[in-house]
Amino acid sequence: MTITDVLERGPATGSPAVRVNDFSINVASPNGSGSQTSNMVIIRALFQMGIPVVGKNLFPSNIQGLPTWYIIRLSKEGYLARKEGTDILAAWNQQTLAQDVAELAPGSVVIYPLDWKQEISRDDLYIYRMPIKELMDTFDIPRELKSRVANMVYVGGVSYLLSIDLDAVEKALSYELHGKEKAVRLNKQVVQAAYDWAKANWSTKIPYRAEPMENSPVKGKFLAEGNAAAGLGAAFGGVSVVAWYPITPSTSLIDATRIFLKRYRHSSDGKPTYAVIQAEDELAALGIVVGAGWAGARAMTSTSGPGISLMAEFAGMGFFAEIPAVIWDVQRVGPSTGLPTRTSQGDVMFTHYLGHGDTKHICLFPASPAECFRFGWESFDIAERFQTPVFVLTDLDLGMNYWTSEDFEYPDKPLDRGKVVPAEDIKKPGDFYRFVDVDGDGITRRTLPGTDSPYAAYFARGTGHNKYGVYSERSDDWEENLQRIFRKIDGSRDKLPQPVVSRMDGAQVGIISYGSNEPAIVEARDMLAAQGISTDYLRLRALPAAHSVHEFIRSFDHVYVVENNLEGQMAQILRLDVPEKADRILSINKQDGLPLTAKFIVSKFLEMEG
Amino acid sequence: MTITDVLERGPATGSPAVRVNDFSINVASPNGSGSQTSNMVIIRALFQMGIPVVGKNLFPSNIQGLPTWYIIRLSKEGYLARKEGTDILAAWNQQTLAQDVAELAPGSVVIYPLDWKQEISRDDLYIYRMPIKELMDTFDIPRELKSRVANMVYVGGVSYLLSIDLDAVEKALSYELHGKEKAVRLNKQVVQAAYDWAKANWSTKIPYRAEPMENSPVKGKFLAEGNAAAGLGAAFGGVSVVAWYPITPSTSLIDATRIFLKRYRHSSDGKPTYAVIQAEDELAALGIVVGAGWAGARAMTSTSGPGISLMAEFAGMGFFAEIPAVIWDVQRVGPSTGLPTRTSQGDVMFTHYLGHGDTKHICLFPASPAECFRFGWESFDIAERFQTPVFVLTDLDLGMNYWTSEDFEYPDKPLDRGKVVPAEDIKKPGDFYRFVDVDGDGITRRTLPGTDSPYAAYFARGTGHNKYGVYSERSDDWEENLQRIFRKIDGSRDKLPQPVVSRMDGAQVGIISYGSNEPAIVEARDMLAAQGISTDYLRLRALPAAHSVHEFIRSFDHVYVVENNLEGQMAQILRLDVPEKADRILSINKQDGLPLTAKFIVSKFLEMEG
Amino acid sequence: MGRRDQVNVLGLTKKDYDGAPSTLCVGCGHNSIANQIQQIAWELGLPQHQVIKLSGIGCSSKSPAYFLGHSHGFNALHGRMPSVATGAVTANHSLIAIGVSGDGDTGSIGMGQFKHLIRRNVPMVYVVENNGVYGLTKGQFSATADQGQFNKYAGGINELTPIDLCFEAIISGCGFVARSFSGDKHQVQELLKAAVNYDGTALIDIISPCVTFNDHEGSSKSYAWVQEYNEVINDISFIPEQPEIMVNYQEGESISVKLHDGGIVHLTKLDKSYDPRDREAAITLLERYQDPDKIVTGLIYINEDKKTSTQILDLPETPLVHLAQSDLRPSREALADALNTFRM
Amino acid sequence: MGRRDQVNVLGLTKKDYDGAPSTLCVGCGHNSIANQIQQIAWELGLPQHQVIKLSGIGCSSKSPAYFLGHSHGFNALHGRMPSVATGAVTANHSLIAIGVSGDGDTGSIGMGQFKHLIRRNVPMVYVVENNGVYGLTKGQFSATADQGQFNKYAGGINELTPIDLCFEAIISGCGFVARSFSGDKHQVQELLKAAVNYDGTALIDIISPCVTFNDHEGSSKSYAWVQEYNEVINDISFIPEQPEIMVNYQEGESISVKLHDGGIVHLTKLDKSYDPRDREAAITLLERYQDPDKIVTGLIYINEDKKTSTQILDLPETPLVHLAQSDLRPSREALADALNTFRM
Ligand SMILES: Cc1ncc(C[n+]2csc(CCOP(=O)(O)OP(=O)(O)O)c2C)c(N)n1
Ligand SMILES: Cc1ncc(C[n+]2csc(CCOP(=O)(O)OP(=O)(O)O)c2C)c(N)n1
Ligand code: SF4
Ligand code: SF4
Ligand SMILES: [Mg+2]
Ligand SMILES: [Mg+2]
Repeated sequence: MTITDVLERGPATGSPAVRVNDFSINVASPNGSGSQTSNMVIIRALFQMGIPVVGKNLFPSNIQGLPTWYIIRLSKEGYLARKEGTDILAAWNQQTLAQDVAELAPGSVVIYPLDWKQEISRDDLYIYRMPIKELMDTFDIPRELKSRVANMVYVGGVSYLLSIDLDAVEKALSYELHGKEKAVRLNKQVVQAAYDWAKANWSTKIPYRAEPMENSPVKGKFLAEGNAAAGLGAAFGGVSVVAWYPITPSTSLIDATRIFLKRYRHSSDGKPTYAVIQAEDELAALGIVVGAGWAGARAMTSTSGPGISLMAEFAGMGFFAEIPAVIWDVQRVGPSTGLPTRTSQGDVMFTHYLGHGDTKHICLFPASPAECFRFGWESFDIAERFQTPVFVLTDLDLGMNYWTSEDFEYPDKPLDRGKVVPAEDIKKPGDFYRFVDVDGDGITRRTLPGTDSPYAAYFARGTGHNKYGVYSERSDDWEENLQRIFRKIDGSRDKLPQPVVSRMDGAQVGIISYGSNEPAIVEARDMLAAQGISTDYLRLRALPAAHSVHEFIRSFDHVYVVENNLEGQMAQILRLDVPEKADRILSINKQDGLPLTAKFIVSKFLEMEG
Repeated sequence: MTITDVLERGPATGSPAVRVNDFSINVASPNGSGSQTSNMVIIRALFQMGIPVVGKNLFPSNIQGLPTWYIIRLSKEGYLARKEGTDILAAWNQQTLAQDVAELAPGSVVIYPLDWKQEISRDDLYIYRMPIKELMDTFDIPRELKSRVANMVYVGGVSYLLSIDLDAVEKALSYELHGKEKAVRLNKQVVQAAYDWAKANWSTKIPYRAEPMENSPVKGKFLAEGNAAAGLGAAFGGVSVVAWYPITPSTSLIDATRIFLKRYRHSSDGKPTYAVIQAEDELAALGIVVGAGWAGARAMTSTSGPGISLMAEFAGMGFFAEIPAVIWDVQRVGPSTGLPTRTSQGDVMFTHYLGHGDTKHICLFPASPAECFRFGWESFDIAERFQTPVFVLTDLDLGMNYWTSEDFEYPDKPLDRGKVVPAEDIKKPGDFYRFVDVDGDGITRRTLPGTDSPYAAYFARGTGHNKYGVYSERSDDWEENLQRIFRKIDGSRDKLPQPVVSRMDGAQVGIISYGSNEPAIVEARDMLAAQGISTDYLRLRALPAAHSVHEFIRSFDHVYVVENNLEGQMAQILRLDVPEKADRILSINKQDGLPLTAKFIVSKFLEMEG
Repeated sequence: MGRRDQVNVLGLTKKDYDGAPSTLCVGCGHNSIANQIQQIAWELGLPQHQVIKLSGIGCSSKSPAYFLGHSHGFNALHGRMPSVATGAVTANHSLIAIGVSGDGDTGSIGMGQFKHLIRRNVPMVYVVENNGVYGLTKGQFSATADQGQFNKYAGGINELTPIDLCFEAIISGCGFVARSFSGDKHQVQELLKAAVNYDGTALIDIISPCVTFNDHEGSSKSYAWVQEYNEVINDISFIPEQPEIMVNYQEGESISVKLHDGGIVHLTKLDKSYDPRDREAAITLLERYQDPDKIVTGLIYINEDKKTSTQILDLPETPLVHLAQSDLRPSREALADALNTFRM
Repeated sequence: MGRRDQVNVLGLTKKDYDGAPSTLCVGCGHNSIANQIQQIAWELGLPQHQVIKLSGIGCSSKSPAYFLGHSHGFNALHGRMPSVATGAVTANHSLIAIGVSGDGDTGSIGMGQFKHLIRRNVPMVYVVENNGVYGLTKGQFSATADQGQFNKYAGGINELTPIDLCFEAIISGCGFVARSFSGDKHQVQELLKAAVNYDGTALIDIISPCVTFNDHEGSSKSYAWVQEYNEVINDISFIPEQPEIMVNYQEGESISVKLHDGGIVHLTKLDKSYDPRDREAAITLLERYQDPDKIVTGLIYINEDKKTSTQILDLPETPLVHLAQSDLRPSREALADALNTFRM
């Protein structure tokens, strides 16, 4: 075996046709090694070239050392769901090398450090090796930076192999390093050196290529995490009290909220027009939000599964005492602490009914960063209009991964504060009663503490009360009150974000889904269409479900509800909504911590269609 | 108006036929006035006479002063559900007198103090007055006892009017006052004096009479609260760690547990074979139970709605980490703090799915004191057999009211500790893995801390793990593990307390219910049968529902699920179980804080049958 | 108390500060405290619409319904008043917040929220109506029950270390720590007045006997016991306004502490060596009064220099709830700018 | 440390006490603490099957996985280790319970359970690996972060009063209160040994720097800072067994405290006037060490006379989990008797 053999080796099977802008790169690295910057540089460089691209970060629940995989999919057709399988593996984690390589399909490419002793025995792969230490030694890099910058070596290698534009890489670097010139220069040098080294030492060509796209479907778009978009949305929604407790994968939503609030939300005297409070736990976080909402602020919190469990009591109180609140649930895998760094849609049912006794919450399901932004502000309008806690259910995949996004639309309506009665309207006793259903829509009027009228005050409470807001244990008061609240919630169906329906000619079957499954469904429908199967697709955006969702279900012999949980939770809720179709509402679902793939959906669909 | 007019007045309408052992007495009094003893004396005296009788205590969420109604129903046929309407009102609460009287049907009887100025203007009632002060002044009663003993005045009045046997009253008094002779004598004297006074001053006869029953259906039976029975059951179930936090209406369950443990559960050295810990809150209560269950104790807690909300996180962990635990939920009206002293079945759905992520708990639904006793011990067998938290859902009505009960059966099987592996069986690595499904039933083996083998230890956790109990973030491990847990829970269906079915010839329709609705259903079915409508009745005793429940549903065109909550929660769960019948599973439900009545069920039934 | 028709600065009678009729037991200490709150609100001329009353769950937590009927109230969840108060005060710091809790509500289920509210120094009056038991659930021991106490409703003797809420508060950084006794109306009133005028969390732990479940002989939370063992550390009076800022910290027999609003707390020392501005002294005092038969009441600690949550959060003078749409929704340009941050 | 093949009383090497390989950051203080636990378990010859390891959630709470691989472990919920430990120890008081928590886990979400565990005096070692931040969620301030601390991950400066867990423990009645530093292996080890042998809740609050998020210059929880400002109050050594009960409480330079198991804690005083058996002194000490640049480590308070939860509950010698069916299920006659109580 010559030195060239060691540096580079092609598969024994001969080389297949070249795939342009349609393959996956998997970077395996240990957590905390700083590889995230390198991965972002690759993805941003590709995006810069006009190639639709998406990255899924599979990171561990730990700070340093455990395996991380960052999977980048290029799709010239613009399919941006997760896809199973890796075509190019940058194997930067010695611990998982063997397993990562074992999982590759024949014809895949592996790049890994020459510094390691391990050899790869498979002869059906393209194998490239790069000398990290040797390359790094040519630079004068401070010791503490070395290991981070070393990750730029695979950026250079991958760029060379795929012909990624180095100018695009530089732009990406500059963005990722916030334009810090020195850092950009240093990193760029390493990428360049690695690129040059690869060019000099590798000769085989691989059948994968990244090519700039002229009429790019991502033109004018940008990459964004749902959590950042949500935070921005909240800032534009006029949130003024944020209370939270750290938890993955929700933390970055609050981080973004704080950043955008700091940037855009100061009063004329330069003071912040908001407060962000890190609570001692999730019970307190929602308690603060409920207190602030009662006092008249737009208040929100964000959490994930365990926090939702802890918020149950306050959620029920908010529902029953009719206090506006916005709660984001960036879902991760449960039950229990579960998999904190894996994605899921497993809280749908629990959250919809959160709280003991008869309870039913309004839930919103954003499916893109743009929708995270929109629901970021609109959730407050909904919460104040319906005087109730509103849950926005997103997930780790949408929240923490980078999705391609169009521009967010500026709010198309002013803040809706709902039925708040000002002091001027309350001149005498009887001008205001908290729970009298004046308008017949179940939504009663409220006052805020501080309203300067002796008849404005009422007592907020989680105990039984009559329509005048007076404590009551009477059966008729209880029934009247709770039934009205349910009428209010039920009445919201057609006033919440309405479903988005996409039809195909001659569709005989309907697909219903929600949230982050969107890209996989789009792709799956195209795959089915390619097989001659037309489908109509309804994307649900809120619970309680609009009547049009029921109509959609009734209009088909059967529908499939696609979702990322074990029990088919949304399917269950819809079965209860449309009982006469309950056995024709079928579940395509899975819960393994990863975003759904089109392939899974298609194969399940075909299997179930029989 | 002569003095006689004031003391006694009959209705203007003339007197109807006498009703024997088939009417209701309502004692209205202020809370904390000690009337509970008097009421219990009446009910026990009637019971002593062989009359089937039941009392529903409608008490306020306060300690002193707010209105309380104690409604005693006599039913010679043995119908012991709540019945709407009062025939005899002992109006001992000045505050509610007017309203209480206003609600009476013509021909009803009112007894109220002569000491009050209020006159009753209705002329369609029997009205009797009694001079409390005058009567009490004839006794030398310590000041602090006076107001309590004064309640015995209406006992005397009612006894006279209905011809209640004064020996029975004395027996009842003796029981209620724990045989304390002096107290019994004193109270008896007051009853007697009131009785004598009534005899001397009243002449009109009312059309209601209590008569001793020879072949009494309650012969050999006794009166018991479900909570007391449950506590006794726990003591016989070998509970060794009880952790709890006070909450109405669950507190008396723990009180009873402590009393019976103290009485029957000492080791040979005279030490208690149990520990009862008053926790700082419900989170800690379930945490203690989970810790004790993990360590191998039979551990339980008891709570009500708000506590269930607070237990969500630990419930999910117990489910996922597979730790036996028993949680009683003595339901009261929610959402939120709701009506703490009113009954409900409103936690069914929330508790069944308690915890974020996909979760499904085993729930038991006792319908009588005897079943509270049985589930009191059997719940531990189930929890240990299936290694999971078991929720026993009862309610205020069954828990805190006195129900007629037959003898409780001694446990018919020894303690079932489930698959606990002893040290002897673990000699070498591989002899024990915590989550390997050796038997294929989804139930894996466990060891207890302290097991003297180096290979016995495992790590309990709420995070992802593989079948060897090792922390894992792998998708396949997660799926395998959680699917197995659901297989385990699903596999319990036919091994939990099975439904009780009662059939009638020619029944075309099925009724499903559970828990404390039992007496109302029994009565409703008889009422329907009297109208020529036969029904079959299935009483569900556990979730997940047995296959025979599904069969029952499928065997009818449609079934009615009768329950005490707003959203028809059990109906919803069954709709998900039997989707093809979802629109034929109809709800007869109501939630106003009171136990359901047969009349309500019948009228709803007839209305829905059309 | 004032005659029935006497009016305060706002022209209101004390009756105008009435709440709903109490549903607590006759003789319950909590009723007296509710009356004192009503009294000082009237005396100080607090505008009721500017007051919020917050509580958890328990007999004590019911009491806000029984005073200041024209103030907004929030009867929250068991043990969770602190978080609700934090939210409300953050949303509108111009409100005068009065929280009422019980020893179970604060010391058992609410311990975490209590400690963290104090750490944040949320400006509010925090009254604990402390009776050593759970009144509303019928007499179980709470976490403040003294060791060795017997209570038949609680089923025996308490063997656990009691929680001293003043001690808890002071080590969590509370700048106004007082203990009182519902039977001492004057002290309760003056402490309340000072607390209302104090800028920060003002804790008043008031021993408030439960006549139904914990007023028997031998109960260290009974009227008789407290009357017997109560040692008043200082005699407090609050002077609402002082035209000139001319305060003499006359050491010796008395101490005056000027509050940020201009009011002055005047303390006549009963224990000559005790200075409630000295935290170490306060802590030592509390440590020396750990026995049930050593009950110290009065203003135990005061420190006006602590930053409040309002200051820490740097809130604008206009309360958050009164900000206009223009303050709450950034411009279209701002959105464009934000979107640019996403673009390379 | 001992040679690799050296064996303890049970004939086991230190390696036999290994747990799984650590997944914490290289240099994390928590790793060192895990090693010390392993070390003393080996030295004391603890039977691993008799040890239970409990924790909440956090980097710190992961550490029980990294020592004593043959002991049962319970990685509970965030902030809820105390309740799980209470249950487990109540169920089986023959186990040696070692709890490991973090400052977020104990001081923030877990404050209530922490305080109430201590009130109950559940016999166990309670180690807090205190780094002033939430490590696992990437560097937010925890409740023990000192005032004025800067941390970029937490987004700025902490303005809140820190929670002092030793102070919290002592006023809740803890009978074994110690502070240490993960960098002081000897002190950690000796405190752990004493704690394992102490009958009651033994709290050791160990400053354990987070190298990833809170080890920068100026951080009062950094290695450098603690090394600079650490004042060791006493030099502790634990003497496992003492054939005769012949202890001289030689006052002066050193103090010996005999533990109920026969072991002796020997303290060489570094501050001559300080006696850790004096609660008031301990409290004053803690009060005087409230500044970030005043860090006191050592055994701060010890009191062997407190009743443990096991004693309070009057548990039988046979642990509850080992009781036989005959002890757990009363007889048929008992049921008949019970039913009679229902009958008139
Ligand atoms: C989550 C929850 N748990 C339990 C209860 C039941 N509960 C109501 S009041 C109370 C105790 C109140 O004690 P305390 O705060 O001392 O008030 P007091 O009645 O003595 O004034 C309890 C346990 C509840 N309402 N909510
Ligand atoms: C209920 C709940 N809320 C939030 C989290 C997220 N979380 C995990 S660890 C942690 C903080 C841990 O901090 P600390 O206890 O100080 O441990 P460290 O990592 O610093 O050792 C948080 C907030 C969680 N797991 N559960
Ligand atoms: S029970 Fe006790 S605390 Fe409750 S109202 Fe009555 S006296 Fe007061
Ligand atoms: S993040 Fe900090 S606390 Fe967590 S393992 Fe790393 S150094 Fe330790
Ligand atoms: Mg109390
Ligand atoms: Mg920490």
